[in-house]
Amino acid sequence: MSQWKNITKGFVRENPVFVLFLGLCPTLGTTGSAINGIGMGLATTFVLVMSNGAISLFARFIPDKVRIPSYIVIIASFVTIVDLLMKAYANTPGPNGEPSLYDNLGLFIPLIVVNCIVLGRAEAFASKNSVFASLIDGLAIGLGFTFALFLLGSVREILGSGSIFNQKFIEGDGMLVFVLAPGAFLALGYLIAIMHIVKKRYTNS
Amino acid sequence: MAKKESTFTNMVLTLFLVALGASAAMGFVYELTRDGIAKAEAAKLDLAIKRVVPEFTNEPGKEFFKLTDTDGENLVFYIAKSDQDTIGYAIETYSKNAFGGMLRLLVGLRPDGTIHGVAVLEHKETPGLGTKMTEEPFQSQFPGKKYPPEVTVSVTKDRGDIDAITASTITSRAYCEAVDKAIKAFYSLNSDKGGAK
Amino acid sequence: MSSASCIEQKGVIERIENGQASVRLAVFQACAHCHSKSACGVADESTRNIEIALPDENYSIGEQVMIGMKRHLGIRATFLAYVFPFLLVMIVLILLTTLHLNELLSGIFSLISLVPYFILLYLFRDRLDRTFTFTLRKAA
Amino acid sequence: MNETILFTILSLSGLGAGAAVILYIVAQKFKVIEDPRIDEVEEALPAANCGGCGFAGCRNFAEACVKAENFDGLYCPVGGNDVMASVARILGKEAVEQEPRVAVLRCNGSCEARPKTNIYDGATSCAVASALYGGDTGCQYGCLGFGDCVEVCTFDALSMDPFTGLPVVNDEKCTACGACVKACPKDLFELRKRAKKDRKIYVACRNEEKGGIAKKSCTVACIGCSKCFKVCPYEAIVMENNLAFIDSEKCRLCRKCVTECPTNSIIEIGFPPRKIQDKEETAVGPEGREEKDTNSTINTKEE
Amino acid sequence: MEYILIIIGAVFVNNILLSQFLGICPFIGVSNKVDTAMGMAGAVTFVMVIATIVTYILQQYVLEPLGIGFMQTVSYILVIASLVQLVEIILKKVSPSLYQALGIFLPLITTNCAILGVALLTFQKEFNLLEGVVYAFANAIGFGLALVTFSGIREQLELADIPKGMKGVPIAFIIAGILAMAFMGFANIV
Amino acid sequence: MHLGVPAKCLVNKGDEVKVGQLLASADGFVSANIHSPFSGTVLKIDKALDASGYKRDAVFIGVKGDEWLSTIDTSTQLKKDCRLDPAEIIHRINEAGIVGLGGATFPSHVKLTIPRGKKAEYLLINGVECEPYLTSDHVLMLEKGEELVVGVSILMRALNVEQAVIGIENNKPDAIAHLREIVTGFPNISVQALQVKYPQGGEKQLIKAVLNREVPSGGLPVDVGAVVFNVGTAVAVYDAVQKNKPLIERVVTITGKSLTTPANYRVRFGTPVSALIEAAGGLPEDTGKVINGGPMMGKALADPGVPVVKGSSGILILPEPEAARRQTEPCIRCSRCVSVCPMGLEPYLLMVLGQKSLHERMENEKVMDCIECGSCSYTCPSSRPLLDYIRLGKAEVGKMIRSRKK
Amino acid sequence: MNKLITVSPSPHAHSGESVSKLMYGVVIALLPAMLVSFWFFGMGAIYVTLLSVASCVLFEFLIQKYILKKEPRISDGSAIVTGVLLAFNLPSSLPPFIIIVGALVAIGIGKLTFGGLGNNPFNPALVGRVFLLLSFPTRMTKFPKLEGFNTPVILSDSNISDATTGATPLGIIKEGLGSGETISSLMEKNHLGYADFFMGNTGGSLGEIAAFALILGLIFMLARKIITWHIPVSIIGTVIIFTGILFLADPNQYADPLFHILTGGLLLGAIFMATDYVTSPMTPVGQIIYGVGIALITVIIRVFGAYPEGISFAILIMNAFVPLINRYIKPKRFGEEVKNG
Ligand SMILES: Cc1cc2nc3c(=O)[nH]c(=O)nc-3n(C[C@H](O)[C@H](O)[C@H](O)COP(=O)(O)O)c2cc1C
Ligand SMILES: Cc1cc2nc3c(=O)[nH]c(=O)nc-3n(C[C@H](O)[C@H](O)[C@H](O)COP(=O)(O)O)c2cc1C
Ligand SMILES: Cc1cc2nc3c(=O)[nH]c(=O)nc-3n(C[C@H](O)[C@H](O)[C@H](O)COP(=O)(O)O)c2cc1C
Ligand SMILES: Cc1cc2nc3c(=O)[nH]c(=O)nc-3n(C[C@H](O)[C@H](O)[C@H](O)CO)c2cc1C
Ligand code: SF4
Ligand code: SF4
Ligand code: SF4
Ligand code: SF4
Ligand code: FES
Repeated sequence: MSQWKNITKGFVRENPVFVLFLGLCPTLGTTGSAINGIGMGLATTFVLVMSNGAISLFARFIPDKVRIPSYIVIIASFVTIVDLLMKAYANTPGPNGEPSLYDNLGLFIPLIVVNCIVLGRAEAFASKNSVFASLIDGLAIGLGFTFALFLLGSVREILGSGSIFNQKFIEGDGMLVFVLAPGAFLALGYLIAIMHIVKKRYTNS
Repeated sequence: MAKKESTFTNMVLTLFLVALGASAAMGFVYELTRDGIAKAEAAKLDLAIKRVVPEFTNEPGKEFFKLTDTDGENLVFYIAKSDQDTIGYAIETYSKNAFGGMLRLLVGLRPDGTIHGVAVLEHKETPGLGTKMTEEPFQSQFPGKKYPPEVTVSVTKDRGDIDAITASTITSRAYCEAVDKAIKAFYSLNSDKGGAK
Repeated sequence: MSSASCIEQKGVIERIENGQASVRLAVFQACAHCHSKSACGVADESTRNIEIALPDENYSIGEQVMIGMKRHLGIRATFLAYVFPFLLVMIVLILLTTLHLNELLSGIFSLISLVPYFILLYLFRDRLDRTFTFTLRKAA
Repeated sequence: MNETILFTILSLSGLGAGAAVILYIVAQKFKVIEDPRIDEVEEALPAANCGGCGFAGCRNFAEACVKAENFDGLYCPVGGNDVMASVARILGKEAVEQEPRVAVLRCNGSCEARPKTNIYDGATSCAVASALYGGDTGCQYGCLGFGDCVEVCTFDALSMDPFTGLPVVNDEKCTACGACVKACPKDLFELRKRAKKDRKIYVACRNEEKGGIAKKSCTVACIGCSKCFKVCPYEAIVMENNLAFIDSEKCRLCRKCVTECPTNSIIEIGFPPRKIQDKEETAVGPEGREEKDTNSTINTKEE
Repeated sequence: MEYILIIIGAVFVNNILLSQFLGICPFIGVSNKVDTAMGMAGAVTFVMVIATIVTYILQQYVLEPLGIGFMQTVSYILVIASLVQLVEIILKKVSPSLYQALGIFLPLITTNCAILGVALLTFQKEFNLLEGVVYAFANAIGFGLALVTFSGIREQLELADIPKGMKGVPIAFIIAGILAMAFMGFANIV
Repeated sequence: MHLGVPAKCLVNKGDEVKVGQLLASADGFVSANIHSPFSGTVLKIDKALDASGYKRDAVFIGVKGDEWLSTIDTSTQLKKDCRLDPAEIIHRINEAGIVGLGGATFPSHVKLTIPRGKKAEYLLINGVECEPYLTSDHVLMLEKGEELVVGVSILMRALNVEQAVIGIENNKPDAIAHLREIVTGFPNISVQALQVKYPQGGEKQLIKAVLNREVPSGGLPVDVGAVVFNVGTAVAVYDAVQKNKPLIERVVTITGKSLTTPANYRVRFGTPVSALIEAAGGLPEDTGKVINGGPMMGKALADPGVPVVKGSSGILILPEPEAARRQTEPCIRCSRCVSVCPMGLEPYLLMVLGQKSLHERMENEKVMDCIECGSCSYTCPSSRPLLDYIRLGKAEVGKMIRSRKK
Repeated sequence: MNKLITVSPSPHAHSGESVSKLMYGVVIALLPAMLVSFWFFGMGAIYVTLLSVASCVLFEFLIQKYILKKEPRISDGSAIVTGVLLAFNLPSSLPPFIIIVGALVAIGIGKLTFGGLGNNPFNPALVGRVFLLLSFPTRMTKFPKLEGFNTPVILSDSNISDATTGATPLGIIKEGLGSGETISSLMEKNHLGYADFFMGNTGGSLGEIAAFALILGLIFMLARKIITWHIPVSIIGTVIIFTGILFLADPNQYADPLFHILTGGLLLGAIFMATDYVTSPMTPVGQIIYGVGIALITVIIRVFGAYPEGISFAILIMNAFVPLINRYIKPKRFGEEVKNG
């Protein structure tokens, strides 16, 4: 029961994007479509879970002063691993030569390193908790992040190209801005505002 | 939880060890994925080549040469062969004048200079607008056309015979420019070699 | 001191040693307002201390104070610490590459050119100490 | 071993060691690291950033708590004793209990009791009006009714009663942060000790005029007659400037003074109705109205 | 001319913040003071340029020859992190008063995506050293430009009555969105 | 009754007083004496409502007859000559309790005592009277032109200046002509016609208009070598120095659209405003506002029973619809207030800063330079109460500055 | 005396100017251009204008009332101005859905997100317009041929065809230069003439076609003292100088200054949109800097960018700089420089 609560916390209560405002660069950069959002989210989740686990395992042995660099090295290794794995296995272009998932996420995979969420959880949670709790925490936050990216990606895809998961459901094109850079900002801005109201309702009741 | 005291030795040592472990892991995964990555890259290229030239039996991804143009950029020629006959060239070409800057195409030419197919390798065009260049009505204008050396591939607005994508003349122009570059390179090469068949 | 053209930061007196106080400033990270500031960032430093002479005796450890500085001094500091060295590196690099030095060397030399710059700053540190002065007052 | 792996390990370890050296030097140079307990304390605080504690924000207060030897003078009025206790737990210090307090409005000059003598037509701000003149009624001490206090209350504990024209404190929401005390240019708010069931007895008037003049401008004004002063068995009432003041620390809520006041300017709230209903004792809200929310507007007119 | 195109491209057309989405955290987080934003811009310029030079050398003369290009991420981040700290130490050593003045004036520079991102982009775009440095510089200018105008707007909005739900981060994004729309006007200018 | 430290009361309940007798003596340098405007018995010393609706100390006198102190020369004959030395003049002015009658009621002897190291070059006499409706200075210039000019020459002597200029707005050609004629006998005094432009009568604006010098921010007129007095003050100086008559009365305009007989009266201080209104035909039915002063700078009175004081230059009765302000709307940043502000301030900004209590920023934005002319509020299309908040801010910033000095 | 008198701080007089008077003044100034658009575009123009104004006012009302939960204040007329100006920036062939989206964006995002009248840093009508331009590039760059009341009213995609659409002069030039022609040959071939630009006999958005009508509006607003000359004059002046230099450098590649001023939305922008109080600087010097900035960006986009027209982007970009301009360009404080020697 309580574990369940821990897992769900990332969705609304401690949603890294909507509530904590962490990892905003990848959030904006990779949400041109729902599927990209999910891809990035899962990649981050993987890094989060793994690094949380590893850090909670080693935290005891790491002196305070090199805490952060050590964490970074650990995180960066997992990022590199994800990067390599995706390059190998998520790199098939679509039938019409559409860019692969790896191509789409591009620059933002290495940038998971500086995604404050990962380091933030390492510092705030993994370094102080048991391995199991840290894994759960990583999963929760990661899924919350994925959820946020998915939500934003869907909104942008629906409004921007009138499709969802590449399935068109309206005639013609959508409002192009939403697939472009400005739309990312606008959509995220309003989503955060809405989520705040939702969260308020949620905590009030 | 008590903090671990930081001394010079334990700091350096820990970081060293962490780096050691991490790098070992990374190296390991790198080795593990090396083949996969190479394969994926090759497959990507292969797939593209397949779409622009007739059925081949060799490995064009490995049979290629480069041609440096006046801008200092490379045009890459992949040679497709069926048995020993050259049945086509897949030419990696580019234009810098697309809406989003760089546009890279793979233009497939049959040995006589007829376009067999064109595929987009890399672009930064606007989704839903410039990206229409990867779709049917526009794409299908190219296969089967043969441009003599003195004719420039261009859109109808520029007195050519390619219908531009609505509201994406810039992309269309860049696309034509890239195709044209490939064809011109092809002819220059062939004339060097003593003319095409 | 008048607040005109002056920036002030809140801090807490941490140590007092013969008329000198060490004041810890409270907010200084790029993510100053961020919720998880303590959990974020690669730099391990989330605070900064200012050494400053106390105007009188009436201060005690743990007291909240305002540290003030003329605004233009902040801009001058930014120039001395970042903008000038940046220009130096840039100029050296451009110079060396136009001389067709190889990239490794020009890169390294341009970085090394910072050394004399900082030595120069070091030599002028008394001047700097006189320029960059702060004021201290009790927090309202 | 594979060459790539070897290079990987060598270079990264080298880098790692290099970074460690730099960081070591950094660590030596900047010996200050923020006490992590500050964050914990901050977490425990209500995050209202209201300044009620006297610090600029919750974090500053948290720092002060961590720094301080003991909690003298450090108190978060919003969080109250509970929060202070948990802060104390984090820091392993002794919590200082403080009586919870609540804001009361020391004016009962509703529109009826205190008729307007002119119409104010400036910026709707008590501060502006007060700087201009004494106010739009005969009483220059009373509430101006433009709601500067409502504006500053971050806890939504204040609202203007459209009928009386006076602000109303919602006891449940008020955290005694004191923002309203600072905001009111007429200095009408007082933070009083919270008693059981939020009962309170206080003089709802600040008019320092002599009796006749005060009474003329406002029917419920304190006229400084000292009757309550004389009747109070606990010496909880002081007379100054023609005005009575009940000290909430000393008052034991015996309600003797309430009946004594000829102008009904002493207000009692939260008590059960009196058994023997005297004609003149009408200070309790009429017909058992919900008293909590209407406390300071309790109607005091004769029936 | 080529350099000018790189600069215009990075500042206006592909602004690092408004169209590349790098460095959003400081953009949102840096206090809403114009002075501070300008200081930040100066500092970021320096750090970006230095970081680009160092990572370029690292890439070209260490990682590539050793064939361990995949170590890019890890090594860049470590190098950049140490670099930022190193600059701080040097400054403090050189002139404590200067260092303190900066402390009052500027928020700390954290190694954010922008710096790492620019280093990675420099590599991806296959620039040579000078081009890379110019590119980094231009990105820093673009970052500074967006940051400063933005802080100006925020300073002004501080005095306005923003609807409650929009205050803070949401409004920041809306402004960024409109600014990004406006910057789309520069499309294809180079 | 005047700006500065309140005076100390000298009389007690039951005392008999005569017109011109000292009631309260100046307490400190920036302060002035108060003399009895009436003769009679002191009834009580108590608090009375003043124009601001707050209570101040006041002396209540039961009026009996009109018995003047014998030292006062009550004749109407013009006494031109004055050979006293400056110190003596200033002493007499101080004794007579003269304060500026231009509105600020600043004790005149203070202004006449030039701080060391500064030199006054010009004496400016403010006959601008730029607020609509008010005509007291105008009337005074026409009726007491000679006394005025003698007063000016006395002030010049006291200040030891060579040049005096009387500034009058173009819309009072008769006053300009009249005074031009009189000053022909005084080589160093000239009359300058000025553009009709509110707030031309502001001290700093007058100096700018006449001398083209700008008093620096936070500075005094002497900083640019000028000293400014109102025409009424100059006449009062004449009375004090030549006739030994203290300041006990002034010319007050009583006017208003619906008033039956608007007029100018010479009024003793302490006379209730309501009595004045009665004399002018009584309070009209449609009265919306009673203003002590002009429409731009005057103070609205909550109660017409308050007395006329040294600073009352006029009583203006505004009819109902004009009295009410329009509803405030959001600032549309039209910049009208900025372009109209004679001090080059940004009222729209100052108002928000004031509302948000950002006093330090207000100080940086030079709120203290505001002369409270009201042009900004007047011109704002959104009818924003700009000056209300600016004034509040000035008070707060003033407090801040004072506490900092300590 | 039973009637209570009023007390308020000074001043007790007011000029009588009001926000709604100013806004309706702008609407009046817009009338000539509106009539010209009706004349040339017929019913299409009328329906775009009406729909735009109606939806702007309606959204303003609904959002204020139900989302912000404030007293709705639509009587001040600012939403009407926004509505008219939004319509003026649209082609008369837009389907209703797009116009409504534009109004929603203009009022919802551009204005009320920031708290409504007076708080928005960006020009609402332009936010709406640029949003539409970026969202529906095809629809927003197709302009109906001028056929007066014979112009078909186009309400859906199906009845728009190339036969019914024309192009703007700027579009024609941009297009033509791209395929290597010269300005003069293009002007000739497409029968472009200055008299037509002046009278409105040319393709474009509703409000931008007739220079004379816009100039009438300018004169009215200057006479009524609704705006000052600084912004329009600095924009137009800078455009003349900048394009003049380019023109002198190569008359075949760069159009002459008069062409730049009369075509596209330059006058509309300079007179009505850059002058929006809320989003322009407070001091004359600041306004001139702002105007120069707008003009430079406009010309750069027109001449070097992908878009034929750039004034909307230019105004929005300079809007972003307004707070900085206001911060650094202060009015001259009285007594700032002590003049006497
Ligand atoms: C958001 C947006 C994205 C655009 N993307 C492209 C693009 O990818 N390719 C392109 O050629 N034009 C693009 N354009 C340019 C316009 O569609 C414009 O009409 C173009 O300059 C030429 O129009 P035409 O093809 O109708 O002549 C874009 C415009 C906008 C507003
Ligand atoms: C605190 C204070 C000190 C002043 N000191 C002098 C002074 O030393 N000399 C002088 O000529 N005027 C002095 N003044 C007078 C002012 O310059 C000015 O004449 C007075 O406030 C009346 O101005 P007004 O009626 O334009 O408002 C002083 C005013 C104040 C408020
Ligand atoms: C906005 C403003 C308008 C003023 N208008 C007049 C005026 O019309 N006539 C006048 O005598 N004083 C006017 N004053 C007062 C003068 O500034 C100045 O105080 C006075 O002339 C000094 O003379 P006094 O000390 O004799 O009063 C005005 C002040 C201000 C701030
Ligand atoms: C001279 C003038 C020009 C205006 N221009 C515009 C405009 O271009 N766009 C717009 O949405 N509103 C305009 N308005 C209306 C109004 O100021 C605008 O909606 C505000 O920006 C809303 O806060 C204008 C108003 C005036 C008085
Ligand atoms: S009523 Fe007053 S004391 Fe209570 S919470 Fe509100 S402002 Fe604070
Ligand atoms: S209590 Fe004070 S602040 Fe509140 S409305 Fe009354 S006068 Fe204003
Ligand atoms: S009242 Fe307004 S216009 Fe007059 S000086 Fe003050 S700010 Fe300027
Ligand atoms: S005159 Fe009024 S609306 Fe115009 S800028 Fe000033 S305060 Fe704002
Ligand atoms: S996620 Fe990019 S700067 Fe923080």
